[in-house]
Amino acid sequence: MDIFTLAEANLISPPILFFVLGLIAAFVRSDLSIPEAIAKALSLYLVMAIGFKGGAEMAAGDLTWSVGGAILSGIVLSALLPVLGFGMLMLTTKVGRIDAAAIAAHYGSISIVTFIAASDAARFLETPGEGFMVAVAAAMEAPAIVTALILAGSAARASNGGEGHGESRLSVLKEIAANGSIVLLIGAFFIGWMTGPRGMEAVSPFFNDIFRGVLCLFLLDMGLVAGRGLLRNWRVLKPGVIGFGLYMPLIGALAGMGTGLAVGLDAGSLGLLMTLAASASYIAVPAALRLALPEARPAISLTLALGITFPFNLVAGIPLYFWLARLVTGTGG
Amino acid sequence: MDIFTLAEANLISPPILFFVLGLIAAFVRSDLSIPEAIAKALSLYLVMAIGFKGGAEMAAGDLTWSVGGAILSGIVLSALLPVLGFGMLMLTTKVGRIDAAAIAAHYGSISIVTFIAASDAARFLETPGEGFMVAVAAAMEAPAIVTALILAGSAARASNGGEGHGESRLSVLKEIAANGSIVLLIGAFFIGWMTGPRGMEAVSPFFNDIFRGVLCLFLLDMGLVAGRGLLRNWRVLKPGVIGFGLYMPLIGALAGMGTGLAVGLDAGSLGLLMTLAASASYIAVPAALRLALPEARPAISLTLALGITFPFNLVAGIPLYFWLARLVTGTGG
Amino acid sequence: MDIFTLAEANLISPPILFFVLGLIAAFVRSDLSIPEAIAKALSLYLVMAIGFKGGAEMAAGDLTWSVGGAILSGIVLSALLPVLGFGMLMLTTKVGRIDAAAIAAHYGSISIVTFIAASDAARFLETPGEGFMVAVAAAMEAPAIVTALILAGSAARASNGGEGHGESRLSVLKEIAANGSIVLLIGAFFIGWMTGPRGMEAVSPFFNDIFRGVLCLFLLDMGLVAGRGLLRNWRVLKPGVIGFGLYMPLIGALAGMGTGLAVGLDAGSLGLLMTLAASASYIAVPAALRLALPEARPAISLTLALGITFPFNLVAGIPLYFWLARLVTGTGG
Amino acid sequence: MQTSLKKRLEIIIEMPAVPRLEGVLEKAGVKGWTVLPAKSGRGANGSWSREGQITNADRMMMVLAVIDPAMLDTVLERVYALLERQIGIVMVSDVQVVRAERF
Amino acid sequence: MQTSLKKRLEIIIEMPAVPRLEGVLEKAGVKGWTVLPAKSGRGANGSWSREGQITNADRMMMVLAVIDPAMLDTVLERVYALLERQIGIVMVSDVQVVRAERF
Amino acid sequence: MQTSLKKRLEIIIEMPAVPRLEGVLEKAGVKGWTVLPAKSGRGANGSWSREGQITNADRMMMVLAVIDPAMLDTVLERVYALLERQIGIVMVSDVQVVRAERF
Ligand SMILES: Nc1ncnc2c1ncn2[C@@H]1O[C@H](COP(=O)(O)O)[C@@H](O)[C@H]1O
Ligand SMILES: Nc1ncnc2c1ncn2[C@@H]1O[C@H](COP(=O)(O)O)[C@@H](O)[C@H]1O
Ligand SMILES: Nc1ncnc2c1ncn2[C@@H]1O[C@H](COP(=O)(O)O)[C@@H](O)[C@H]1O
Ligand code: NA
Ligand code: NA
Ligand code: NA
Repeated sequence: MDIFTLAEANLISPPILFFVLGLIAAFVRSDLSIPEAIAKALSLYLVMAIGFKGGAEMAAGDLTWSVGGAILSGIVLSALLPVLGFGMLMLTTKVGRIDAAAIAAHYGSISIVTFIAASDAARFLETPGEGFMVAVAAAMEAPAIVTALILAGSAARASNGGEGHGESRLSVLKEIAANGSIVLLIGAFFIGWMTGPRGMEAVSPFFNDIFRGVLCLFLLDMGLVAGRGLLRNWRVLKPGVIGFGLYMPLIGALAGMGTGLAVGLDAGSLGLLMTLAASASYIAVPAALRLALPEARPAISLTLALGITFPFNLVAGIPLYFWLARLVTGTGG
Repeated sequence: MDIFTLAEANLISPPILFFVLGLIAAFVRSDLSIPEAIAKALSLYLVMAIGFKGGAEMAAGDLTWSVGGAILSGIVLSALLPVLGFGMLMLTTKVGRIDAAAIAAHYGSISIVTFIAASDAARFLETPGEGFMVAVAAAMEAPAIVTALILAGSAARASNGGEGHGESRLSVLKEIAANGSIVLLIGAFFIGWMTGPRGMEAVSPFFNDIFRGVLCLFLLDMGLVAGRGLLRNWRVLKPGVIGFGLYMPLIGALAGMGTGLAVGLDAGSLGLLMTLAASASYIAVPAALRLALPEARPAISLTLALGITFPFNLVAGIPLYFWLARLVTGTGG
Repeated sequence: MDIFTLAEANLISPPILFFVLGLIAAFVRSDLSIPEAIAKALSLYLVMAIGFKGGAEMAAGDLTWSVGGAILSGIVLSALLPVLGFGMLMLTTKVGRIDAAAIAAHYGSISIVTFIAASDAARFLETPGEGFMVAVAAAMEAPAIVTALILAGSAARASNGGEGHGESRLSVLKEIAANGSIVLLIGAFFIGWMTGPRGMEAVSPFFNDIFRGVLCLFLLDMGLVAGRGLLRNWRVLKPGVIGFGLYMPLIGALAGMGTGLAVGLDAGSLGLLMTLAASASYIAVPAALRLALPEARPAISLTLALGITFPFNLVAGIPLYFWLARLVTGTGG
Repeated sequence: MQTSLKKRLEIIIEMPAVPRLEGVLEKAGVKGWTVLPAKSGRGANGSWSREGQITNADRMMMVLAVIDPAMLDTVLERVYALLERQIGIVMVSDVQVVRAERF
Repeated sequence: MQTSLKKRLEIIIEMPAVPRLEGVLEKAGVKGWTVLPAKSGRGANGSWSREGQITNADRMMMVLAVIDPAMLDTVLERVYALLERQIGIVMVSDVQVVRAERF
Repeated sequence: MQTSLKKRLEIIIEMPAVPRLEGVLEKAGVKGWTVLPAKSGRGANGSWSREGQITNADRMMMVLAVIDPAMLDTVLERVYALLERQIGIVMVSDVQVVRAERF
């Protein structure tokens, strides 16, 4: 499959088209909107389903050393990518030290929604990836934040002090680890693993059959939210920052490709790791940073991650990463 | 199939019975209730599913001139029915000019929920109608409002003036066209059309298999809301107005039958067009009129459309319209 | 099947494991949470599905006298168990008269969620029980409250007096009978009965296929809510009261076994009746008691029913009751 | 702009008792009120939160009514008679409104 | 703690008109506001409730804006010009705030 | 009816910081508070809305606490120390309550 076939198959799939519909609806100022409770429930469902399926696949397959390698490579990526991102931002934009660290944290961490969309696309493109990639995704959420707090440096430390509301790095890590979507992802993964194929059979209509349809509804919502976020806050994004939101995913994906090849991932898993590295968090990290780094302006990082990088990855990045992953692993043309 | 068989098949179907259960629960003052966020999500799902299915059917069939004819006849119906409705109200009730125009707007426009229920019933009755009827439904939402604003006449124009909050007719039309349910209906229709049978296959468990079950839950909610609306506001409905809520659908259905026959619709599509013409809006039009015609009292038109006409169409109207449609098109016995 | 096989089959099923995940997430202070609107919708769906399925099974089977016997035995259990519970509480704990009556009302009535989980487990354990057990569940909701009001005695009556806000016992009964979950359960039961197998076929993907998956999500929520309730209010539960929350279900189950055997229930139905008798209400009764017995402190009874008895029944009680039910009815090994 | 002094009555009360409170307000002649949802809270009866809850027993609502000062005493007494037995609090403060005749 | 007197403007208004109200506030120079959802209510136009509703026509929202007393008259006049035609009420009361320069 | 003067403290604060604020209130000896959800808003940091959102980072909540006037200064200082670093505003106004001993 060449890259155009891949891109087309990705683009004219219902989930992506519903995302585009959401963007359009936002831009024509339609009042179409998904209630907050529903959006949250859809994301819980998707996280639960993806975790459970990953676990059930683990139970069906063999447990090999490559799992550990993949998880380790994810942690390294998450911990080191923020350094790169922070450097780029300080060099190429006028964003302040603290905001640069905050943005870098988002890009080192991962977007679980992008991962879910990539998993679906991977299945569609017939290179599904291994079940353990769910564990890799979970492992990549937190390390980036620690790095970012170190990068934020003295400014943050000073303000973390006084008045007794300061957060130690450990407590921030704890908070991230107890973040709802991570707990659910890991928990569902273990449940899928424990109950295996028999458990899966019992809940397959809910977790498998309707999955892609629910994803359509959810991506419609993400399109609406991304589009409205852009309309509302595009003024906070200077061109240099927008540029960062477009090339940083590519840098991340390439770094992911390198580490993924090093630990010997198959094409599907490699595509997923590249997507994870390329994606920017907008559930767990933004909330955690409001406590750990309250001086950072949330409008910049949220708008960038959700309004620029997420659509880019969804529409162009994912087919590109999977095409590259197939190419470098020598998977069928 | 004679009309009694049709009526019975409609009446003892789960969706209709859950609607009746909702009415009963409201009347016995049960505290049964569906959260607002859920009700909205259910309606979004149904609109999305019906649009997508219509589009996918379009992709499967041939594009003929009759599509254009059907859409045109829908626009004409929506634009002219309010004149008839307005005249009836001014002649037979004591409702004021502005309220009469507002009510007429509801009846010229369409109820997408009634359309969804009719589509389901049509499938049940084995005369499903064409996919393009979704486009007809979308086209019929707005024209009625323009007519109604003209009918409301000088009174409305005066109040639309001063203070700079006035709405030109064009901006009202824009607002209606950007109404969430219409954007979603049209968008899902095009997505279904673009992705065709292959796209449908991927999301069929979500958009097809569970559709009728979700409809049950939604109609339960509509029964509750219709029943409670009646209990709360029946005092604003004088007998003449209630009468209008019962015969206006029949007038609309007959007008729909005439235009539908003229453009050569099949039995199923004709039944759907009659239902559209017979139905009264209670999502898009009420909200738009609060801005375009704020002097109209919303309690009257909302209670009438949702408390009288919607139950009437659902329980008695739909089987009647489809029986008539089969009769006049000479469809099997 | 010996009790350990049963217990294991119950324990490593996805629904129970998701409940445990919810408990763990609450205890590690994760911010995982299901929006209120979603939790309510999930419970409505489950009640609707269980009622509908029960009714459809009734339509498929024969109507025998044992239905009446089962319903009667349920009413008797609900009316008399509170006397036992009240006595135990007055003897073994320091809880006041009014609080004891309130707690006893919860335990005489039933938890529809426990019933749903037990129905699912029963299917899993291949002793599904009869459709009419849904009617028994509905019949057992209210009687316990009347008994509890009598037990609360003069204290309650005095406060029910003055100021004209007093509630007669009849009006309390009416309120319970119009409680949303009961109306929905009974209504869906009759709809299932009326539409029978044909109706079921039309909505089976929604009411049957995805049922267990939805149950997983719902039990995750119940785990979260039960865990957080415990964390928040464990101080109000003295050891004697906690003990009551653990042995009262066993007493109830044994009483249920006796009456169930007397009216000749099969193993599955007997297991369900025992579960009903063992369960403690936390939807209908708590809300009704805030009006009928406002002096009772809701924190005690709610925390006990949801934080102690519900998890106990779910994890240990249900397999135990079904094992006993199979044993005493002499159902296969 | 011409404004006039009214009383703003705010009652935070457990949800099952809201219909009863509305009955009390109606009988006392209050012409309008608005019910606002609350999400969580803490008080003498412990803390509560709506997250994931399916029972209505364990939640508070805020009922806001703007009333004429002349009615305050009657309304307050009747509301308090109900509140005495239910969980909740009452607050009264001053507000200025336009269109005074509507309250 | 140093506090300063501001005016608390509360507007209960039907939802379809909220964007228009926000436009009015913005043009009048109001720097910030918060919109709170309401759940049900009663007034001269009858009673309403959000339970199960799918239309936005039939609901009220509460818009809360803390503004400088010097702006009150202008803001109130413009808001009232809008409110005159829509369903809703306006209340004004006194509040003390810290960080006075922000309002 | 016998009422007594209390202070009504209203804090509009970003959601991730609410638990921290509750900790501050508790340590300062505040006996009760209620958290009300907000739906959208506008301020110096731009505008926000909850429609369709899945992150809690981008939303405000309103925390309402009725406290004794004697506590006001201490509470206000501690709340302000937190608010200084988080997004949000604080308002104080007068209210009359019945059952004064409960606040
Ligand atoms: N001082 C207060 N300020 C604001 N809300 C309060 C206050 N006291 C109690 N509440 C609310 O009323 C509920 C019940 O109060 P209580 O009966 O004291 O437990 C609490 O959970 C809060 O939601
Ligand atoms: N006096 C009042 N106090 C509080 N809310 C009110 C009052 N009057 C009206 N409202 C609210 O405003 C809505 C519309 O009022 P009305 O136009 O009088 O029907 C009502 O449904 C209430 O939600
Ligand atoms: N003057 C105000 N009146 C009411 N709410 C405000 C005001 N200023 C700010 N807010 C709320 O506080 C949030 C954050 O304010 P800011 O930090 O100024 O962006 C806003 O989005 C509003 O929800
Ligand atoms: Na990343
Ligand atoms: Na019509
Ligand atoms: Na029981």
